Amino acid sequence: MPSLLGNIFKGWTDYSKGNEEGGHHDYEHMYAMVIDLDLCTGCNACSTACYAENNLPVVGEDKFGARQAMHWMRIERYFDEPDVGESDTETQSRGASFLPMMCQHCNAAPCEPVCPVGATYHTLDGLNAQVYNRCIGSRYCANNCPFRVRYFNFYDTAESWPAPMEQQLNPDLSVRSKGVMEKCTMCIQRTRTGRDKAVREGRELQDGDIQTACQQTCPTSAILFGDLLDKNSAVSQIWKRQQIKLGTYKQDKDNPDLRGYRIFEELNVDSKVLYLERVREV
Amino acid sequence: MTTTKIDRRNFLKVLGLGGAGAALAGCDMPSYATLEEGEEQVFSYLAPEEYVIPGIGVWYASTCLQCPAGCGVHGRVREGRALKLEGNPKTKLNAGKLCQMGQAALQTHYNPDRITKPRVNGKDATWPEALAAINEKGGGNIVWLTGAISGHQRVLLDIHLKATGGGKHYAVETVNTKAWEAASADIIGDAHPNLHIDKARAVLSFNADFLGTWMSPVKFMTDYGRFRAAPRGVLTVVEPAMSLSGANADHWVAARPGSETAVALGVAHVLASKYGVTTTGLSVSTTDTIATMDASRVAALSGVDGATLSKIARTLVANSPSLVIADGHYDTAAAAQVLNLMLGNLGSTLTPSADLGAPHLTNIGGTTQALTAFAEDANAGAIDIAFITGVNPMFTAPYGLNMMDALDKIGTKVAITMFEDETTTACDVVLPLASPLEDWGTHVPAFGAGAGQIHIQQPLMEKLHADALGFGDILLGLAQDGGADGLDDFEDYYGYLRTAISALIGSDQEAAWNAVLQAGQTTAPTLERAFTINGDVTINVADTTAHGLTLVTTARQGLYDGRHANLPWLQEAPDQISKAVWDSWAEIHPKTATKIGVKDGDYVSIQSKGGSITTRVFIYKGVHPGTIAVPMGRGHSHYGRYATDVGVNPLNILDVDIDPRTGEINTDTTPVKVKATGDNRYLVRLMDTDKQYGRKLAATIPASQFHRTEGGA
Amino acid sequence: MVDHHKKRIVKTKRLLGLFGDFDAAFEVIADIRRYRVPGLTVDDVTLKSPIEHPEIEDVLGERPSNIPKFAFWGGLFGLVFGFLFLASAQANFLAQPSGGKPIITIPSNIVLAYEMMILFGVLATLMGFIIGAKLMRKSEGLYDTAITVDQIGIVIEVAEEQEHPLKALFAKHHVIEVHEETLI
Amino acid sequence: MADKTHQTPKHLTGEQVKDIDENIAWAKINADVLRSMENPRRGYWVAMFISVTLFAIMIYAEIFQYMFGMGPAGLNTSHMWDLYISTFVFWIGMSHSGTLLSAILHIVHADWRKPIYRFAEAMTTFSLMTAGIFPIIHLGRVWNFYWVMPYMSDRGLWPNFRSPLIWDAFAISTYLTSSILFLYIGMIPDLAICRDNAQGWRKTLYSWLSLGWRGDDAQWRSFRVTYLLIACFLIPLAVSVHSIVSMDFAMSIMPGWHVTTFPPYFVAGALYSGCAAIITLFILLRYFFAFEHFMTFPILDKVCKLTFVIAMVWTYLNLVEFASVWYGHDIPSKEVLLAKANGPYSPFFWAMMFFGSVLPFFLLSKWIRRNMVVLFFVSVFLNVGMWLERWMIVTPTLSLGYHPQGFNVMWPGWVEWAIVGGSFGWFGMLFLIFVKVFPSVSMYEVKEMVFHRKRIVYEHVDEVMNMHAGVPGPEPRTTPTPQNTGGS
Repeated sequence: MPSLLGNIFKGWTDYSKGNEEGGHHDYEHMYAMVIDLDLCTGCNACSTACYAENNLPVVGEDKFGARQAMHWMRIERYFDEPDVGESDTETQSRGASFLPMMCQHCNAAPCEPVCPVGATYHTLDGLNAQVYNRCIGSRYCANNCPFRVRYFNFYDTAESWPAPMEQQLNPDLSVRSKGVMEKCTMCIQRTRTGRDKAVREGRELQDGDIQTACQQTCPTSAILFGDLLDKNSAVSQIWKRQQIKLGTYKQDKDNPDLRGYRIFEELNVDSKVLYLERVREV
Repeated sequence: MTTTKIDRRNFLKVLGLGGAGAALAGCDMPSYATLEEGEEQVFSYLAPEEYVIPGIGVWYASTCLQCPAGCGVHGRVREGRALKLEGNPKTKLNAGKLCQMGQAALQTHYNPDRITKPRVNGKDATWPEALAAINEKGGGNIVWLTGAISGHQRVLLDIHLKATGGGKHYAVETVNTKAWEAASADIIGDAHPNLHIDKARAVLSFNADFLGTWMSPVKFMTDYGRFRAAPRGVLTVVEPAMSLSGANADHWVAARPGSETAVALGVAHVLASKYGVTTTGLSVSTTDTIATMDASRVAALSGVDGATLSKIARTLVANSPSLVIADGHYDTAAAAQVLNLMLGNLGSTLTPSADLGAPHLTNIGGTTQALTAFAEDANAGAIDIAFITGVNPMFTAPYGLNMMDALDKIGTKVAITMFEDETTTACDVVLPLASPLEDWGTHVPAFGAGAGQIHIQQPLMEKLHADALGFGDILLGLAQDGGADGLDDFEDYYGYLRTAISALIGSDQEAAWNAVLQAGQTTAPTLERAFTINGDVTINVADTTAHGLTLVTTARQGLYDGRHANLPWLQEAPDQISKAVWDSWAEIHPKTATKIGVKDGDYVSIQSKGGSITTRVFIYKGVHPGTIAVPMGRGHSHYGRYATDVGVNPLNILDVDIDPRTGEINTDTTPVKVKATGDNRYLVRLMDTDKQYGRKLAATIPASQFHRTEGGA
Repeated sequence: MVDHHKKRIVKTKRLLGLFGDFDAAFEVIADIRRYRVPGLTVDDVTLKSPIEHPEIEDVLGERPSNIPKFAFWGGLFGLVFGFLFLASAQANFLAQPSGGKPIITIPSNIVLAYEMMILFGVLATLMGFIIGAKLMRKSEGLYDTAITVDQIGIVIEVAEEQEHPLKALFAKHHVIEVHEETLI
Repeated sequence: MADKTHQTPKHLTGEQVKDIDENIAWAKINADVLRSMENPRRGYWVAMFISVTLFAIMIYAEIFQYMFGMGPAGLNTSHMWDLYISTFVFWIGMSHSGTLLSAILHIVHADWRKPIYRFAEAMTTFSLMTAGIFPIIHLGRVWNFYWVMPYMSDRGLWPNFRSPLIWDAFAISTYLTSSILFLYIGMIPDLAICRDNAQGWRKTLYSWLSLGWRGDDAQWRSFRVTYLLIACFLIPLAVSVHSIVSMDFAMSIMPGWHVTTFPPYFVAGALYSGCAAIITLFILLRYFFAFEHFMTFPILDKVCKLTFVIAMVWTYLNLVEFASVWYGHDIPSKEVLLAKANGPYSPFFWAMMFFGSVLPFFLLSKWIRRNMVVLFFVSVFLNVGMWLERWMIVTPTLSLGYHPQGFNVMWPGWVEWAIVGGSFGWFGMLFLIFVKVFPSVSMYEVKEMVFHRKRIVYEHVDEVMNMHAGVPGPEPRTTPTPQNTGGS
């Protein structure tokens, strides 16, 4: 009982910080991403790599049409460019805008507080994790996600892998069962493997040791993944250069021309994917 | 004839040994099935072979055969199963990167619809029966119908043909770069000049979807990444229907199909007249042609106005060095090379390629000319035995080639294939082919791999289907039985390949061989060469204004020319432009839509002289109003559970309109009648909106701002 | 209330008189208050009625009830226990921290403690009711179903000498029926 | 006086002015109510049949969903919630009137509640039982629903107390317990009546349930206190429950959900639908069990007027919500608001506005209030409106939201419709069984009602009562006439 009360006070003192004060965790890592929209060609390689790496089921035309597809990493395509004015009405003269969209691993994730069973929570890697075994499928998290990047197993997905296709399934992570929420994990199996490898080799984790599947395959290297706590990592360098800070919903940039921005920052979800604006000759 | 007599011995010899090297991938590891059924003695994990650690993935280098580019890959293997492909970071070609087609190679390998047994006249058979069936009718003229092919497979194939009477080898690729090669060869004396997009400050592309399907998309995309870095290059794309490259262009110009030549020459005209760019070496006729292409003429031909032309010209002049690439028509490519000459890009963004010291290994790029030739020869009854592999002429051939009759006239048609497709079903004998992840081979990328690079293909795991044979093994067997000399002491293709490579690298040490396998590549000696400029080139400017609405069949990275339609990942990967999945669509311009009176999701029937297809329209501003663009790839009648009866195939209704200079079949000159059928169904798409509704999602800034912060002009 | 009139006497019988209406019954009680029956005081009277008469208190005098105390302490317990319970659960379930929110979240715990206060308050009240109303226990035999219809019953325990005067008193006020049972 | 009641049955013609005929004999009250538990009209059995059928369909649909997952319900990545949640909110709302009205009216001594509060509270209880099904049914992994309960597990796992869904779990279980107790305690004296008049299994049942109630003065006293206390607990509880339900939405960040005025708005809506439901059931019971003597037009009038008032409150809060969104000028929220009005769901939105805000004015017509058939349908459509309201809260927001890629319109699949329809069957079944087994009119309180209404004041009895024990008082005057027997 004393330990119980002790924990109460501890929980009170140690963990009473909100995300504005950096959250309640003593983070070991703060994995984040940078996506350069000027480099993204919308070729889908990342998306397919994600299917291969994370055992994503293929649902077929009908379920896709019913919006029940399971693409953790999806490439959105827009034809308007509000920021540089409408392109002319005759032709799509400045091409299309592609947007790779996956879980933004928000530090103040709206999905986390609403889960009735705590199946989605923040890991010490700064990742927004989904515990498949704990999930009971209330789907509140997905409703509360402004990015619509949480995918629910509306059906049993076994028929997505007719023999011998099931042999391709990645044994490093599970195939999610019916009634469970799932989403981009920033290839948690790769981050764990990379960390263990570093430990085995008795060295510190280096920037670049860990590559997510999408980052690894992106032909134009538009996707960058790394640890924000590691001041020298390419990712934190770019965050610094772009003057984007965590724990705020209003960035004060002394140079307004910088390309870095976070989607839906104004919602104060504190997402950890930094997008670099697409550039066009106008 | 005796020469065609096939002795089973060699085949039975290699049967099962085909994947000898598969031991490398730990074929001792029992598969799940055997574990459960206990048929096989379970190998103890306590003392595994040193390269197989349970739970730890091992990476093996190999080569991707999903498209002719031939990128190097690393395959992750765990407990004897290939799980994931990644680009081989050691290769100069794709530097660790891979496109979605490469990622999906796993599903080619694990595909549930693979052919597991030989077939004779549609019935399962054993290898001896199948080989006997090939002998049955016999006949003199043996030919090969393949896709692009290179390396030692090509060598063996040539040997086999030579040994069996010197039959023809038709290398067919629907998506090819023949026009560019021909024009380049004629004008700068190098069919495969190295293109340095990363070094260019401005790229102008006519119909060449270098980010999607042209030559070596992954190579070009990696270059594109550097091209976009500060100082940022400017991309201009001129084409009738927006390709992936067009979607990433700073300036996308819609030209009437077939009129890109006019636009190119129009730009040349502006350069000459407005910017006073003079070029020595261009023949008088050429300069005259350019002189005639003033803005008004170009506008009349292509619908591209003078302002656009001068904007393009300005971009090219302001951002030097530039690079102009083109494909589709010889004339367009020629005009593009003329532009390169005028802009002085040779030596900076175009550099001469180096010939492989071993010319017999070089890549035979496929053409559609070969398809036409094959059809003609077959229709003439000149072919007795045709070995068909890696191509699907029944699917890709325009109606005009009467491919069905052509195949009927061939005595014995032997399909060496992994899947049952339209062509396979028309074949008499079907030989099960091992998947690229189970097979050995060497590949010489047609482009971009660097001087003398040879990519090694090695099995990543044991064969899934015991009866499937590697392509090299089959070739070897055929060549041996064809009586070719010097092959008899080779047990199987692995042995042959190892010897050949050892000769190539001048060492037969185990270590050296393993080094090659680990690198996934090796180099052959090369011969340097230089450009030989030939400015005397006649460029015909086609007038396609009379065509009316023209069908353009576009190729997309993904289903490509249809060979990948049976890969669920690629069927479900939304098309880059329309974001549609699992079905075909026809892209038309809003103006055309109102003219025809269709709205989004309406079905239209597209009627050419040779037939009609019915599909849904996708209306957007990314096509020229005179164009109806239907991506190729879908519409298979036999291609497994994922592709059969999904979408429509525009290739069959193309007119056989031959480009006089290259002999290629034009894919953008078929006039069609389009009318609404009245049906409407939701075209399944990733997203129903094209707008961002004021959200800051994919934000765009003007280049000037980019330059302020990150440098560049 | 003070009862210095009370004598030590042996109660031998229990009488139940049924009356047509409250007023008759109240008259009886009034007479008992006037000691029309020696040795009987109003405290010996148990009134059985089909409805709850608002003036029963006045007639029979204050008979205090503990139920409000039950309610109060129950509610208080619910509040305190509820909050401590939630806080300790959260403090010991560190996998839970999420969304940049503190571990022990006051707002949510206030809501939940509020609910638990009401829950325990209600349960305690019920307990108090069962105890206070002497429910769920074997009660004495004298009873008439007419009481649940429309008649008022007066139950009094009497000694022999009181029996007849009481019956007379009942009769005087038009008793409808008299049941009796012997105690010894 | 008795003749009057029996010769001119005003309770049938609708000219009745008094809430209840105070001359009705107490014995008759018992008789009528007890009879209702024996032989209802045929309509009762028809209703029962319909209910059971709907419920059976629901069972089938749920089994189907259990086997094949949530897909057949038509849900998708944008619409993770749909009819299940909106119908859950609807049933929670239904549950409010009963307890809340009963408790409030009890505290303010509005005795016209006495004949009707019993079934109203029953409705509360069963609506809650119905509502409670939905959060469970809509789970992707139904079989793990108990994980939301805060129980000690050897893995040290707890539910996430931050989640409004957990607040729901707490609030609903508390509310269910309390309202069942409220209903039950209020019923104990009646159970004693039943006990005294029943045979066979009913006798056993009622004997157990009545906990040996003897009508002692001590019991009555405790009863009064207890009943009052629980009523006091219930009022804040009822308010908290529905505001917590509204927090399922208000605590989210979704445009159109994240609205500060939701709690009062939901409470008003809850009272609204509850009152409408009371009217519906009032009419049904009055017909099924021939309760014309107790469920009278004047009482119905009062309920109708109350409903109208609450309807106006709801309308006001509804418009206030729109106004706050409009002037708040948050673009996504505004998009949702406009989409409600002219988007794909607009027909339902406008139907909701009509049924919710225009239809109540029909209640102002005395003719309608007197016309059972018309009033029945009016009350039903009021509730249809309230159901639509809940749907229009849940779905339009999800069909838009923040991210354009997620914009899409979705229509519920057959499974959802079957389960929603089945919930009405389940509710009807429980309710009909209840009114058959337990007295749906509070006999003892009707007696109290008539007793108080015709109380004859005996001034000198008061004197007597005011004396202290033992102090001699005046002689009693001559005996009064017995009154409980209704003069007969």
